[in-house]
Amino acid sequence: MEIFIILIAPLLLAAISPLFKEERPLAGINAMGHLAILISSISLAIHITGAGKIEFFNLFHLDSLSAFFILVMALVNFFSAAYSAGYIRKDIEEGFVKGKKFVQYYALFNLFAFTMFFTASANNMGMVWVAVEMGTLVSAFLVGFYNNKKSIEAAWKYLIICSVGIALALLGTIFFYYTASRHGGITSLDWTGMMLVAGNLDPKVLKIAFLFILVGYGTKAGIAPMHTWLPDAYNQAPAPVSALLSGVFLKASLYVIMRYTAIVNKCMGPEFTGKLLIFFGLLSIAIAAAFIIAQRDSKRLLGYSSIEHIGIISLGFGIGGPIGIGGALFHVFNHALSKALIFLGMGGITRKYRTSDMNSIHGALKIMPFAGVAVLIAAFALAGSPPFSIFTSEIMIAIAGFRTGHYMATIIFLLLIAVIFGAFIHHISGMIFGKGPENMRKLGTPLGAKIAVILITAVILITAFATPPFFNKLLASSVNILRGI
Amino acid sequence: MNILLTLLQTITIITLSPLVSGFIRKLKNNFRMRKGAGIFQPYYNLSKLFSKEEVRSKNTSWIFRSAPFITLASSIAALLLVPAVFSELSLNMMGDILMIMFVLALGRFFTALAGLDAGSAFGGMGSSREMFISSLAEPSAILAVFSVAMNTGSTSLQAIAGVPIIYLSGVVAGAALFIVTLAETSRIPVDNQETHLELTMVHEAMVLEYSGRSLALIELSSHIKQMVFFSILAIAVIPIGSGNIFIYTLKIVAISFFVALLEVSIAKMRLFRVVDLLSFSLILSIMAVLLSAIGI
Amino acid sequence: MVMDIFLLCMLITTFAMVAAKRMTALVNGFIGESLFLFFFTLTLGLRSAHAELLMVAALLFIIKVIFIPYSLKRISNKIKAEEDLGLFINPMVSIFISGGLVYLAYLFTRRIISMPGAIENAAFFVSLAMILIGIFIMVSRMKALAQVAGLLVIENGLFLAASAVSGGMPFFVEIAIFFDIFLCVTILGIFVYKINRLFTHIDVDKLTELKG
Amino acid sequence: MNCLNIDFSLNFDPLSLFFLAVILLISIPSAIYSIGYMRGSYSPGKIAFGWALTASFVVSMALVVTVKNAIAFLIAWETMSLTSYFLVTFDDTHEKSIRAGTIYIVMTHIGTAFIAIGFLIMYAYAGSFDLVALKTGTKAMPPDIKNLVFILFLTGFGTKAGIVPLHIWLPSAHPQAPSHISSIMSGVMIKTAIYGMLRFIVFTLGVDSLWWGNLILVLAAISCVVGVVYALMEHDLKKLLAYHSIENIGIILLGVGGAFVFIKLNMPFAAVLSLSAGLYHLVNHAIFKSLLFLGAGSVYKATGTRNIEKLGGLIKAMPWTAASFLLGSMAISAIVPLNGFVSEWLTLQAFFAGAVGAIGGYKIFMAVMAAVLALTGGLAAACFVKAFGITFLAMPRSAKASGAKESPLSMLSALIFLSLLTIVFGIGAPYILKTLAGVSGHVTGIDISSMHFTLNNFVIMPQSSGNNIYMSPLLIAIVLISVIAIAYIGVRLAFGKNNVTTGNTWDCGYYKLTSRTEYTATAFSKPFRIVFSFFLLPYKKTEKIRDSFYHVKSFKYEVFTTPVFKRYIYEPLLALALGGAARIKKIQPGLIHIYIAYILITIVALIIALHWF
Repeated sequence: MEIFIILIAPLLLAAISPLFKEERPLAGINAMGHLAILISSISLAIHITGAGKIEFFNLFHLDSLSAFFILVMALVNFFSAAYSAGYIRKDIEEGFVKGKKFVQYYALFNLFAFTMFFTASANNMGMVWVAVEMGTLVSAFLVGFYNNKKSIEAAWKYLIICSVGIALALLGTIFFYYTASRHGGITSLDWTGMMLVAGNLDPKVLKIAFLFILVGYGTKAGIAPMHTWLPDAYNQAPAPVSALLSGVFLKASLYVIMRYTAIVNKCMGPEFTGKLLIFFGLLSIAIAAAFIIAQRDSKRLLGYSSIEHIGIISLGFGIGGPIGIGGALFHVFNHALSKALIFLGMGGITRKYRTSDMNSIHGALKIMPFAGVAVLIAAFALAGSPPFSIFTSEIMIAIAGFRTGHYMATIIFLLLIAVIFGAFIHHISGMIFGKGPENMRKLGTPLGAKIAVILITAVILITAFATPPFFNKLLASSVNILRGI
Repeated sequence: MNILLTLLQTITIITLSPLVSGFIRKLKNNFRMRKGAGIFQPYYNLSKLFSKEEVRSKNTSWIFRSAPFITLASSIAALLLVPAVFSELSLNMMGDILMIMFVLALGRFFTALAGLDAGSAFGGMGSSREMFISSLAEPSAILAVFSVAMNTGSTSLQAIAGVPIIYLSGVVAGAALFIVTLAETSRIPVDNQETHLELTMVHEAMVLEYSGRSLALIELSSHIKQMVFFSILAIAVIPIGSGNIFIYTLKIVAISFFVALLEVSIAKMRLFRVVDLLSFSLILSIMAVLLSAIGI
Repeated sequence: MVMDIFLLCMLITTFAMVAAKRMTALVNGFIGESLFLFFFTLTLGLRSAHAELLMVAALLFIIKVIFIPYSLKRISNKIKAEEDLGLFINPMVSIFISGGLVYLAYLFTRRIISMPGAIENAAFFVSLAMILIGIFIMVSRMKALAQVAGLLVIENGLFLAASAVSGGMPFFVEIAIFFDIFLCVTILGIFVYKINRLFTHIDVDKLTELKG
Repeated sequence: MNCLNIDFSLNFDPLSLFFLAVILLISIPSAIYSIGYMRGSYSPGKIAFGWALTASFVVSMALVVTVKNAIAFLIAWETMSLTSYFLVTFDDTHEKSIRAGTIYIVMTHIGTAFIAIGFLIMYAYAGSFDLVALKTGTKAMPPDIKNLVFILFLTGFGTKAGIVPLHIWLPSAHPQAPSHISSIMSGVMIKTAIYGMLRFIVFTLGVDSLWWGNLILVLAAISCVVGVVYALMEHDLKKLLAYHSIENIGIILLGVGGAFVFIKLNMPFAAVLSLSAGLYHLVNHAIFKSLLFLGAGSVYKATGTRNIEKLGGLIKAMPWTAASFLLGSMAISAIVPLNGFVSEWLTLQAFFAGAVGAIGGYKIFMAVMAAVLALTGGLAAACFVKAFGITFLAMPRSAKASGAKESPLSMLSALIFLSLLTIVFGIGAPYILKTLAGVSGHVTGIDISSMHFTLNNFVIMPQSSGNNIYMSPLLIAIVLISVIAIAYIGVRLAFGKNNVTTGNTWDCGYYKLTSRTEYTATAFSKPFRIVFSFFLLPYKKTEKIRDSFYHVKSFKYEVFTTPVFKRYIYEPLLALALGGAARIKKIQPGLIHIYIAYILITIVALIIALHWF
């Protein structure tokens, strides 16, 4: 059973971390472990498209949707783990990380991975809440890993804002439980159970419950205006952790929102959640647009880009229909990969220049050719330009918008992403092109990073036009799950 | 048969074109109560220039050398397009009244380039002003031509000349074309052929560097070009009596008379007043198009 | 009747926390609030004869009435934080705003939720009020510890809501949530230490290095 | 993707074939040219990268004009923009290239967004992105929606085409690319926008209202004049050419817009003629603009500058380049018997057909459009007298110019090939017109079997009702050449061998005329600057350093024109966007309390507004 590997491997990796004295072997084992997890998750995905679902312990329930999110998480985890190896070593060499602090990093890294995998596979929504909260607590240490003023400030904001959010999410969960037990007649918080009795639930309560869920988990997912912690955390966390936050943490929170949305939609149709999700989606894109235009810090730029993409996903999800939801899910996948790619490049660049201020970074293509190219590709991919896969998912969402009659929302969406494209490319091209600093030495890229960059580029290029059949099936059945079919 | 007549006509007009210039000059002198040179003076000038030695700047290139021939060719080709008295289908097939504008542009283009070729400031200034004036004259010329052509439904000069009706629009267009003619043939108030004063020269400045044979060719093509414009005025604006040599001659004489009268009665304008004159011509031609649209 | 009184007392202690200007007062307010919450849960447990609820009540007493206030006070003493909480909004206005939030909670409860018994309705209303006021405390107080306290008020509210809903959530969920909150407070405490060490103060309103 | 099966199959109808032919006709010589152009200027790796980019650029353009699915079109379209962006920023250490590239990609992307919205609206009616389905599906579209789609397409494609006022990216982006890319961009890429308009507005959507054509005509007229006036003011050779691209797109659109109007006025002959004229000018512009850009590239490569005030006298050092540049200049100035002349004449004829056949105000409108075209032609001729004269004639104005050498064969061969094309497309006009009429008929859906455009295959005869209009570039060329020959031989026979003395340029007795006393491009364009001052808003800076009142030691004179569109449209817009963004940015002041308050406010507001959802 792949799922055991996926759940236990991170715990094991976390448990053995303190045994290591040197960083190098630990990083290697960590990366290998995550590769194993990735392979298992692919196998799980293939398995699930055949089996439909896996349930055990009365606690875990895995269907296509879970498998899909686990796949995305495992992908990002793997790239992040591989990238961490070089990144943390460099930190040790430069004295940012002293002594055995790297053990702490890897242990937290894996604990975080565990909580996220747990989130995607648990059936009980209460336990899901617990897992997300645990993930927040663990990652707070990762955000504050460098232990300097700024990173502690970021970590504090992250912790406090997410705690408020998660409290509201818990209230929403309580509401769900209330109506499930009162009107549905079940005394558990199992998602499957709630889906079964969804028709009997009280719409009035569901509405209010959904509000709290949306605001609560939305805080974690980085939906505006609750996104405020996100750019700070991106800015201060080590680059692999930023990649994890965007590729895993935000997606996990969205996953939870999606699960709840499915229940609400099954009870009272998609209008209510659709309107809310479209509203918050557009708001996120718009706010991200403004901040991207006025941005001066490269890592914060990426943070706002994540907010934008979260907005796009929730917009697609709110628009609904098979194409809309399919597009949103596909976008989850695409964004995770493209974001990972840009972090692979950008992390090295900001470290080389010892600043993330875009006004001080020029000519990265001259100094770090490979990283520069990676950032450039990723930037165009993120900005939604073909032939990269984000274009495909965005156009799917737009098509769905026009199909379901959300004309205004779609038009605003398309114009906003065009504006974001402009600002984003403007910022990135300023960093990548131009003359590099005079006395800076050219820096090569390690082979591992090169392979990762080429791999991701290939994937986002190919998936723009064709996806493997198991992936299609996975996506299609995930869409059906979310539509309650 | 007809083609021979037409060719003969063209050769005749080419031969007589300096005479028209001489005639105008003579008229002007008479108006000014002066004796002036005889009407054959342009011929004397040409023959003198043709046999004189040519002095050429060492800065020049083949553009400078070929420009006189190209200019001459463009003027003659334009003349061939004008069915002054006799008309011939195969020549008519070469092009219409719009074609005349395009063909003349060829000569102008090369003369202007030649003006720049020697590297003197005079030539450059002349080229600049020539292109300036001609480009601003272009819209009113086209509109006037359109107005005339709209009356007959064809831009073919043969067709236009073949409809012996005087339209009011034709007259107004004629006035506009007359102003264009003044501009294109370097007449007062736009330009002054008789002076070599730096501030006022346009055409003359452009060809200042020419001498001898080349200058003769340039002057000859100016005479021919003048005949092209006069003939267009004669046959297109007042399309009566086409095919009749005498009426045609009469019309040319009348136009020459007008030009001479105008030249002695007004002063040359400075360059940026010319714009006003050309705008006036433009307004006239727009009115002409308006009248044509109404059908009068 | 008794339970109504407990609820009322909880609301009053919450208001007392809003009005508090000093750390000690705030923590004492929290102790009061948690104590009444404990009483409330205990009564509920006794009445409905839920063994689980009794256990939860016991946990509540240990963690919220004893452990958390103690550690808060310890942290406060250890880092020698100033007693003053630093108010963005003065107590009078704060109380008015909190009153508004309570009214909102009341309206909301009446319109949306219809519990079987009056007591559950009231509990729900109070819990919502506490959550909103908790957030408000976090917004309006400058010190890091005050924000922790605000968070604790929210969590008390949540707990109340959970117990109002048919006698608490599934037991293991409840335990997990407890554990989580416990962990959360501990970690927040760690970060308060860190802030104090790096910045030599815990005025979170001065942590504005990251913006835009 | 499972829900988005993009159909990448290709479609070769006359319209596609025509554009494909234009693309190949220009791209291949440009590619050959680049062999010589890139050598020595870039490292081998960079050259390989350049080739890869150029190849994908050309392939994406070919896909743009051949795919038969709107989404595939969008993908090809964006790929085309993307590859050309990388080519614009090819000299990636130049601050200018990066800025130009950014403006380009941003504007073109926003344009693409408009196009995408247009497609999506059509999709909402057709239920498919297939071109055939779109054509049938949009028949049911209400007029209002059709108008909206038209505006979207016009804005989207207009941005790519460089219609004023959406043109500002063009003069900065085209010159910054390597010259063979400038040639492809100006020669072909902006034409794909015309393809888009024809394919999606005329062919698919169908011309629905009269005002569409009127709007296009007015915009085209503005583009013509604005483009050429800016070109006159420009002294950067490649930038000057880029402004001429705006002008020529205007001329092409005069033809296309005329076709729009004539279709609605129910004048099929004039419509076909007008569209053919537009297409003819399109291919002509492709030829001579590539030729000119390649020529400018040769000049740049030989001298290292694009500023014509620093050039001069190159005709002696680079005779072949000069000759081909001259042919290009003549072609673009509509000089007989080259190709530019034919298409302008045809456009004038189309307007004449309109002026004769239409009723009422349209007669005058058409005549005025013809006048605008005439003015444009005149100004373009003036501009190219300046461009060619100052660059190639007289004395070199700098050391760079005097040290120039003729380009290698690979570059020359492309230039000569394109020069020949300008002649072939001039002389062979009747054949080409017939072909283009076929394309126009296909696009507009008008049956052209009863229409005649030529006589005996060498005379153009745009005949709708026996009005005897003829034109033959071949005849006029024969006449011109024979007159020159006769004149030359005749003069030689009559007056003997020409007796030539070579001397200095006449200097009025001042003994030393140098290149510093030559007429400059600034001086050349001064009359135009003054006449168009209402639009150009010129201003000057003078700086005198004097010893005493009477003696001025040095005198510096600079003249500028105000970039009106940039200053009064784009800069305010940008300032608005940046200012707005900066203001919005203030909502995140770093204070955690405010952040928590946002959450509180959001949840409270949502609760209050619950009944709205």
